[in-house]
Amino acid sequence: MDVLYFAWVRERIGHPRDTVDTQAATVAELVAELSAREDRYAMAFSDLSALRVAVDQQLADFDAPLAGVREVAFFPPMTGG
Amino acid sequence: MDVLYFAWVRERIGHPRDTVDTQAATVAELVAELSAREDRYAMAFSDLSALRVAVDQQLADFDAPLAGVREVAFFPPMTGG
Amino acid sequence: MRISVQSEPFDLGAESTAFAAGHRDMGAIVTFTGVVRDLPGDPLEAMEIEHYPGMTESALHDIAATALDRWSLGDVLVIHRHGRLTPGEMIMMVATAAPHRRDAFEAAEFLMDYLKSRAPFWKREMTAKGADWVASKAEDEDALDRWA
Amino acid sequence: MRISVQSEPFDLGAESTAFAAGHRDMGAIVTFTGVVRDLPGDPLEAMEIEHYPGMTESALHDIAATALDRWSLGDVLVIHRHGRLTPGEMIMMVATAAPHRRDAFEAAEFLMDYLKSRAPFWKREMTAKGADWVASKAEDEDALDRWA
Repeated sequence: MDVLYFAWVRERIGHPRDTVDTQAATVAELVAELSAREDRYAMAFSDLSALRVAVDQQLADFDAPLAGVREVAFFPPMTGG
Repeated sequence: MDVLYFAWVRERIGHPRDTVDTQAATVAELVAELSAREDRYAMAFSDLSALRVAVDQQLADFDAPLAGVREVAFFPPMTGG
Repeated sequence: MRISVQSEPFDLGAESTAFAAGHRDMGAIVTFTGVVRDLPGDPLEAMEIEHYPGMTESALHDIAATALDRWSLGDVLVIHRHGRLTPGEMIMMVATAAPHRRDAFEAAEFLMDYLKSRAPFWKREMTAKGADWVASKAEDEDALDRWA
Repeated sequence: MRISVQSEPFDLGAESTAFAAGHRDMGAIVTFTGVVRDLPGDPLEAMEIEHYPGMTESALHDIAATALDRWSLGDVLVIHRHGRLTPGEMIMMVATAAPHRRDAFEAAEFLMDYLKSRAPFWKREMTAKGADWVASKAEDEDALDRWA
């Protein structure tokens, strides 16, 4: 599964993408797995209320299931326009 | 005093402008005076709810005073835009 | 503020570009353009717009000044044509520039609502059958309630 | 519907003209343009816009499709830039064409409100002191309540 990071999430983690092999059933479980990797991941994910997630390029909740999912992205609230 | 007519008011009266010498104290009195002139005026002014009036180029009510006024205009509700 | 009452066509692209270029300190630019609808099968041959020279300019000026007073705006542009227009031609445009989008949108809607019912223009539709004055719409009068 | 996500500048005048010319059967055309404000004394040197290629296009497409579904519209245009922009440059524009002005205005406001908070763009402001991600505004999130 591809995991993508944007904006300051990308900066805190230090790279734009990970390819992970995971048994995580939900986004929240994936977050827990990633946070356990290294401090910079734990820091990036320390406040989930400041984060948004997209599952296969659709905005989703942190309890969204990951079965069959190819791409998950984490980023701050969007500021387009 | 110049009295101007626009759109179908102009068409009913048959010309765009009259110059009148009037003692009318209000727009309503002027309307009564004009209506007494000829049938086409009476017809043009038969339904005041379908008319709008401007006094010296400002929208006004039919009870607006005419003291010192140089120009009165009668026309249907506006349809710009 | 620029107000133009004219019989000639205007160039929406050039007007939009010039208006935006003059307001690089504003984050939001809104334009509204009114078009004589060119509908297949429509008997409309032309639209004629009569106006009240002198009062038209001052009414548009007053409407624009009210918008500038009421919203946080950098500028307002109003162009309105009169005379004979054929289907597909642009009748008028307004543009607003503001620091924030809500002001730009609201002011443009306000300008349109007032211009529809308070500026001295009268439209007449020309068809093969003759000429008909366009009746004012209750919904246009009602639209003003929003700004009361 | 046309959606363009691009790093190159766009020409507001040419886009407005082309959009209007393609919709002569619509009475009302609204455009909104967002500009990097060029303020005297502002330390802003540039704005960098990051986006999520792939998702950006589909999110804008979904937002435009929702507008087309919800209002009586003839067409929608959305152009949004990414990359480095300097003060005074245009960031994005939307355009709507509708038979009636209220639909054109409301749909344009809806597009802007959704685009602000639901399309995957992130702005970063560059000054002599460094780079700062622009924080999302509660008022932008609140603006979506209007369309709930």
